[in-house]
Amino acid sequence: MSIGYFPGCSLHGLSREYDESLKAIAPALGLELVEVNDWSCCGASSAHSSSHLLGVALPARNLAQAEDQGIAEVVAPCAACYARLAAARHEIAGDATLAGHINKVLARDFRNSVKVRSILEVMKGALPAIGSKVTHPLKDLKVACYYGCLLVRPVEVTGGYDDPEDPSSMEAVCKAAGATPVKWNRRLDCCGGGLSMSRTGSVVRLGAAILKDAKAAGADAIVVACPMCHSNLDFRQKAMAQRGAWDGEMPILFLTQVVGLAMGLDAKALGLGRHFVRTDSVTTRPAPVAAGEVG
Amino acid sequence: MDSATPAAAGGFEPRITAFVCNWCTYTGADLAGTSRLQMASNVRIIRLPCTGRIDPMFMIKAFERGADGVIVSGCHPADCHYNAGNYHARRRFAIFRELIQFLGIDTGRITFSWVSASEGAKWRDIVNDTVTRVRGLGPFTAYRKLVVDPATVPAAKVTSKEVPA
Amino acid sequence: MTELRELARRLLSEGTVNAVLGWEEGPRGARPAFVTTPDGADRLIFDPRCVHDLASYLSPRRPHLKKLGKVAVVLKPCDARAVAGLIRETQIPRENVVLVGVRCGGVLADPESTAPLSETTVADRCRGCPDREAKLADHVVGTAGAGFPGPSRRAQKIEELAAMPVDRRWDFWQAELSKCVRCHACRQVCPLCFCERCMADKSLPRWIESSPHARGNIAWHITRAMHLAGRCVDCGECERVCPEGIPLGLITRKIAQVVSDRYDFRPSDDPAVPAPVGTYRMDDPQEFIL
Amino acid sequence: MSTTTFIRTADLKGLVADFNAAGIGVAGPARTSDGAVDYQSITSFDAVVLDAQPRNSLKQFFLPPTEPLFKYARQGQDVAILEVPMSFPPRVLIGARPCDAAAVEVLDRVMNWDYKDEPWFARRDATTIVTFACPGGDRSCFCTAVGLAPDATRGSDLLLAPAGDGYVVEIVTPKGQKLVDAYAKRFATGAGVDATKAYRDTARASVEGHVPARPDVIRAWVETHFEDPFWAEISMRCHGCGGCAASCPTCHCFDIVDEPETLTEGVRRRNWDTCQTSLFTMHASGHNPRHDQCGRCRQRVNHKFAIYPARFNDILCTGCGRCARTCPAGQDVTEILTRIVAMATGQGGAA
Amino acid sequence: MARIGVFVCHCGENIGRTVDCAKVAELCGQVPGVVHSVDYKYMCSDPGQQMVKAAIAEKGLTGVVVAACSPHMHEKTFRRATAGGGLNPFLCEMANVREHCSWIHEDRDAATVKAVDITKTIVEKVKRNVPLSTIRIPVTRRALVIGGGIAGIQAALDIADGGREVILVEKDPSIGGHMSQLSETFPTLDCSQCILTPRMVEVYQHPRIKLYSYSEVESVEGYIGNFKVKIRRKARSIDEDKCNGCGACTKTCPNKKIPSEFDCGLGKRTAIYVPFPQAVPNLPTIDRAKCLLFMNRAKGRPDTCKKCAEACSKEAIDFDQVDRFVTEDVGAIVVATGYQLYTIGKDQAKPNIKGYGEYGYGTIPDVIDGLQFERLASASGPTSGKIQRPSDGKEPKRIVFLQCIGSRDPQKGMDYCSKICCMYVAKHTMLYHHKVHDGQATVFYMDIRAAGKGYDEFSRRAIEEEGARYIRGRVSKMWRDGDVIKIQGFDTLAGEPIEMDADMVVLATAMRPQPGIDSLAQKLSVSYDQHGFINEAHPKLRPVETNTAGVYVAGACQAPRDIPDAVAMASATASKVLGLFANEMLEREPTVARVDESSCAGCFHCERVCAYGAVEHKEIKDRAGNVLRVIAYVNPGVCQGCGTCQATCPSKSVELAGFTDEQIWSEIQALGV
Repeated sequence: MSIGYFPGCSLHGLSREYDESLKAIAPALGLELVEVNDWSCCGASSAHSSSHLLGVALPARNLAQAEDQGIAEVVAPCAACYARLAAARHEIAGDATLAGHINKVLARDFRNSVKVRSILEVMKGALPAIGSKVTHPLKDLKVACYYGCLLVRPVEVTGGYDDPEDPSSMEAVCKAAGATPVKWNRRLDCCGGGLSMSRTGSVVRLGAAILKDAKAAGADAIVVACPMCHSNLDFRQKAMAQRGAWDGEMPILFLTQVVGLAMGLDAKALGLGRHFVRTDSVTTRPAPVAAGEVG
Repeated sequence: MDSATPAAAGGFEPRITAFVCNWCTYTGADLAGTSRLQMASNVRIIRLPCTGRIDPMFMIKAFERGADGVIVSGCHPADCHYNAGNYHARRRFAIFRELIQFLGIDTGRITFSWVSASEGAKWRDIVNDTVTRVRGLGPFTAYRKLVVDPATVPAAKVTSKEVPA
Repeated sequence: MTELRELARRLLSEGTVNAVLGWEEGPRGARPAFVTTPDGADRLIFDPRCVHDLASYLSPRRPHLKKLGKVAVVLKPCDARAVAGLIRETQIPRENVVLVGVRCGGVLADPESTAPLSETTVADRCRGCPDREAKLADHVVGTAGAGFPGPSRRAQKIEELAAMPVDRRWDFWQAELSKCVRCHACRQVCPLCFCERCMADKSLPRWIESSPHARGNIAWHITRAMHLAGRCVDCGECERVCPEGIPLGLITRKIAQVVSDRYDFRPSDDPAVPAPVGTYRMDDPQEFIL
Repeated sequence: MSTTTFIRTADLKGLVADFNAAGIGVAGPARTSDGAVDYQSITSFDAVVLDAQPRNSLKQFFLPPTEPLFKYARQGQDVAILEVPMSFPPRVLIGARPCDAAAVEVLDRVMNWDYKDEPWFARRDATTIVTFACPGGDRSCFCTAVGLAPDATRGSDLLLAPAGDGYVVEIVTPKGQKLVDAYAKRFATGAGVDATKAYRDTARASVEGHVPARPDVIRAWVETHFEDPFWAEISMRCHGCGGCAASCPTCHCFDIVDEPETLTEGVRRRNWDTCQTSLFTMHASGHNPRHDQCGRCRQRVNHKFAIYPARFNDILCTGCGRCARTCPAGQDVTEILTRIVAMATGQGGAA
Repeated sequence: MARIGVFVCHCGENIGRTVDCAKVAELCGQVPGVVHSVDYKYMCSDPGQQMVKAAIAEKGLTGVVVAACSPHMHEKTFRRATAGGGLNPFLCEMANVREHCSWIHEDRDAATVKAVDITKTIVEKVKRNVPLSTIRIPVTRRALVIGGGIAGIQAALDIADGGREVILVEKDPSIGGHMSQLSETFPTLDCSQCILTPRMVEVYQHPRIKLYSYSEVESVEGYIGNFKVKIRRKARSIDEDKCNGCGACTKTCPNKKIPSEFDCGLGKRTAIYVPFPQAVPNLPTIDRAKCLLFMNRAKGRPDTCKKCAEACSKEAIDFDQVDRFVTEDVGAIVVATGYQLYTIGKDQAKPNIKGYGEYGYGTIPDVIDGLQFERLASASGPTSGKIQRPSDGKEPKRIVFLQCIGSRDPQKGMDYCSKICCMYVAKHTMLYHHKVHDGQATVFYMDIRAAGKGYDEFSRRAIEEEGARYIRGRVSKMWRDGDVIKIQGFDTLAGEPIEMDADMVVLATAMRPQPGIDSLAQKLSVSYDQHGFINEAHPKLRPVETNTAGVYVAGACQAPRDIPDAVAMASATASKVLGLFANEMLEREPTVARVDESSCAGCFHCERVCAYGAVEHKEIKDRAGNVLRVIAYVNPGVCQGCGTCQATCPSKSVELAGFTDEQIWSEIQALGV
């Protein structure tokens, strides 16, 4: 299946490993990623709080680019990008005046025809493919699936591909990869989002609560699907330790990396070396019994 | 109250026949009266128990009798005094409206509305808006011309019964 | 055809029915046949000239046919929709009639036609008809062609009319309806116009003027269309019999479209499905009501 | 009188133009929007279609489907009758068929029976019927069985039959003569009647034998077989739609209705009616002497072939075959008459 | 020929100011059929009415038109005057030239023209009016009460005490309803069972009350005064006549682990059980879904167990009992089916209700609802009134109450306020503090709605005297952390987020109508709102009537109600029923439809559109008794006169008296030019 790909700035910068790991597993999942031409900022995480029009127009521009390319649906791996693109699509669809205004601003005839998918939604759709491609099931790996705020909410924008209060798709993907999701309480809590730089204190407090709860639930690692969450939980673990809020080392994995590992892909190819918190505990686990291992 | 003011002397004043239910719109029109809401005087109300009682033939007959416009009004959905008369009427009206539109009658000549017993002001607006709209559409001569009153036909000039003249 | 004749012969000789209503070869093409003896079954035919909706003969308002007692009637899928209407509206008890369905892939426009059935000769109403056999029938015989794809010409004509300015549409219909001589053939032949006394014949009060002038004519045709809303089965008989050639199908089809669009209803041969007029949903669309 | 003259096709066109110029209405068989041929108003002879029998007959030109008779007005407890101004402008019917022209004259009998129908005869007087000899009919034609023929002159003022580059014109009535005289420049000497013989013979051959030419036998049988099961048998397929009567050139029944226009005023009109509906004979009491279609089908045959002949010594049928062509259920008058003759002559009975 | 009298009223200046009444009278006098046309200052005054009466006598009027105010104002007055003049009252109609003319126009000429039109319209109508007479229908003076909760009990007792027989139908094995589950009641904290139980016994012993417990209404036919009700008596598997209620059977039943409905799942019961000790009737019932014998039978295995039958000295156990049906004739029906509580679980019957994922969809064991708390607090409850949490039986020291769960929440639940929760939560905090002296009750609330006698005082007492901590705000999230429940919320008064630990959480969940209310409502032809609450006929003026005559509504099936409200409604329905039963015959307006039997084709479109089931099938037979036709017949006792049938009838074979086609046709005709 061919699908439009909107990487967003994080996947070309801070979270290159997310981009690498997604591209690494995409062929196995039958996904052909068609990058949106000349994509630009999606507007997260500040545009919509300064100007509503800008907050809609920026993602709309990217959707318009995709539309011109003949892309029917686009996946935005970053949860913030996803939220902006999907929210813009939702708002324009429900407001003819806004749609007209946006067309004027973009100076083109934008039909708002491009569907926006989250990485979770796409992976959920690819569950059978994942199941069939897993060669190295992550047996005994206990993972805490962390959704954060934007991945499944609000339903009006997401279209309700998962329950906004009790989601299960990430757990399903992890299970398909052979891992064991733990039951824990802070799956949908806020990690501090875009305040990582401006209010580090808040991020430390919120992030530490998440890490602690995951640890208490017995998780070996936390799985995320958002570069923002990743950096707040991974990069900020040191700051948390400095401030005495957290004293462990919890590997934070992208969902794409989890799937990649289960497919037997090389840790390096999946960018696992780029994390601040070492991921050895995950990658160097005793090799599973080679069930249908391909050399 | 622009729409309530009769047009300039000699101007066209539409004749509007209104079919309303007894419990909501008729009472709403009563309320407009007790509230002294001034409105156009072009409308003549015919009281029915329920919109469910309103047969599309009433509207056709009103046009036949020279009405330029028609108002049909009753209880809001869920408010029908008789539970469901307005729901049945709504289907009937929807089909009727599309039918006459298809046959070339401007549906601007018919106002369908729900006016409750407490909506005196809404009734006034419905009346004024309909009068203004129908005034804009002009007299419904197309319908009146369907049958030319023989008595109004001037006596034929040619009375010769022989051919050729 | 043999299958049909054998079945008819059996129904008559076993005494299941007193008559079989079908089609026969008449002086001018196919025509309705009333077979009352087993030997008469050999008169029966079915081919694309059998356009007539025989369901009309089942109306209880035909005392001279009521005398026949229990009958079997041969039905195309469209005719079966009419029978379903008669059952739904308690005009005939289902058990009082034997329904013989004939598989149908479309009929010609005219029972006198000698042209082979083709894309060009098929009756316009058959274009896009999805039904090949009557689900309501007790027996189904024959084989059916594949049918013909829509849209029908009149669907295109309806669209064309809908796109006209309203006063030009008025002119179009006045030109057509002014031809009407109010013979009421459209009513007489309609399987679902079964009233004991038609509203058009009621004189106190007279909602529909009986004179064939334009005013009486439009009142009549509006009434007919309203009464058939959600009930018309598209057997095409009204338009076929009109001695003035008025395109009555445009009106009934337009209403059928409205009913389908607004209430998601298409007449079927299932008598248990309630008609859309006489029922309602609380959330029916009401965009036209202020 | 039966003198002849000749008119070239080009002059025929010119003649219609002359009528137009003189303000004389012209009607003739022409195509309708639905592809059929109807007698209707025309402005050019080019529109005339001669090779198909028109769907309608000529009776509408003399007995319109609806016609106001007078207007009434209530004043207090009284009612005033106001005359309706009627005008009967001159008109020429061109391209009439002999069977349709004859029908008009058949109807003159009943229209001048117990009273003289003024509008009928006013229109008759104002109208000149120019008939074209019939080129021949189909299997439902049987004019020769009712004493007419494809080239019968009955009811026509002029009868034209094709010959060469024009038509031989038979002048049938003084009214016809008057027309020829008034537009003499359009007429010329040309071929005589003999030149049209082959045309006439072909036409005659095409309609003969469809019904035995025994109107007397038919009348006698119908008069004596009121309760015959034959009627029940043939009526089964009848829907009572009245299409036969509407298209029939001789069915002339009408209904009279008062239609109010306002509270106090209204118009009395007469409208076409038909014996094929139950309402036709419905009594105010609710009793209906013709309570089913059996009686109505019988009535139509009875009226045409027994009652009318008894009263006017004329058959109320010109054999045009329209009822058979128009019937949606395939009822066929030729079949009915043929079977009656067969039953009457002992060659068959009710099936 | 009609002889119509027209009486134009000036209404003092009200009409006369803008309408030239004399001119209206003069012009209407010229209308054919009008033989008398006058104007007068006050037609409704005694001299005005005398004018009408006198003219009827002197001019031999056949109809009266009063051009005055709205018929809603004075139609009754003038119809009475017309009757006083010796004419049938229904030959009088009003032309509304005040509300619909003089009061809404200023142009005197235009208003006068319009007044003439209006009056002429009514003149034409009255010409075609016919004398009508009031319809009288017999009344079966017995009532049916559906639901044996406090509302049904009250209604049944009031009607029975009023001297009429009552059939009381309760779907559960015992009457008593939710009130029997409550511990103490606000705002007086009196024991619920102590006040309810005597009333339950009274019902059982009342000579005029016939109780069908464990029964449901199967079908309802008929109309006001003449209902025929079919009742399904579900198989209890007990011979009610033999059983003496000794209880030996329940003691021997081996299946003792069934969650008790009465204790809201907090206690256990046996498969043959009496729901609670004070149950009325005191008869056991076998729960066939849980009884070993019936479970075996369902699997096609031979009967086993039968311990209860062995224990029964009266041989009252009847394993082969089947559902029985009884039919009762009643003249009035009271619907009092009560409520259920909203569950926050994921699966909901209606798509618009979503449940609460943020509260774990009800998976945390120490999160309970208000009724469960009632059972915990009840002396007769599973913990004998000790407050113990379900998970481990510990006494919760920190208890948190959340209000408005499902109520006032259009996103996830219902948009309405459940009315009783504010009060019972205040009561719960008090009960808790009375029982757990070192405990702390915290309440999250949106508003406190304490309108009612003694209610606000009560809730203030809970806060100010009993120490409940009230936080204005919602809880956004709740999870289990070891044996505590973590609560995250927001204090909207302090403007800050709150996190706290609780040992137990009580959700004040919304009140909803009982499941199955829609099918019951359809059987009764009464309407209900989108939530399933039965609609009252008028929210202000007919609060306990429904839109079906003879069917009344009491208690929480109409809207959330507390006990005093439910009891007051029940007594109100009883007074309505007793009022109806005061006469042997019922009088009805004659505005009903009639079928023209000669032209009805029997298509029954009328039946399909009749909201009242007034259309019946009637057979027309010949002298030999053969059915010739089946046609429609409108039962005048049921018809309410909307006329939808008439507009629907294709052949116009049904006529609504007072609004016949001829009348409407003439009115339209009168407006013609």
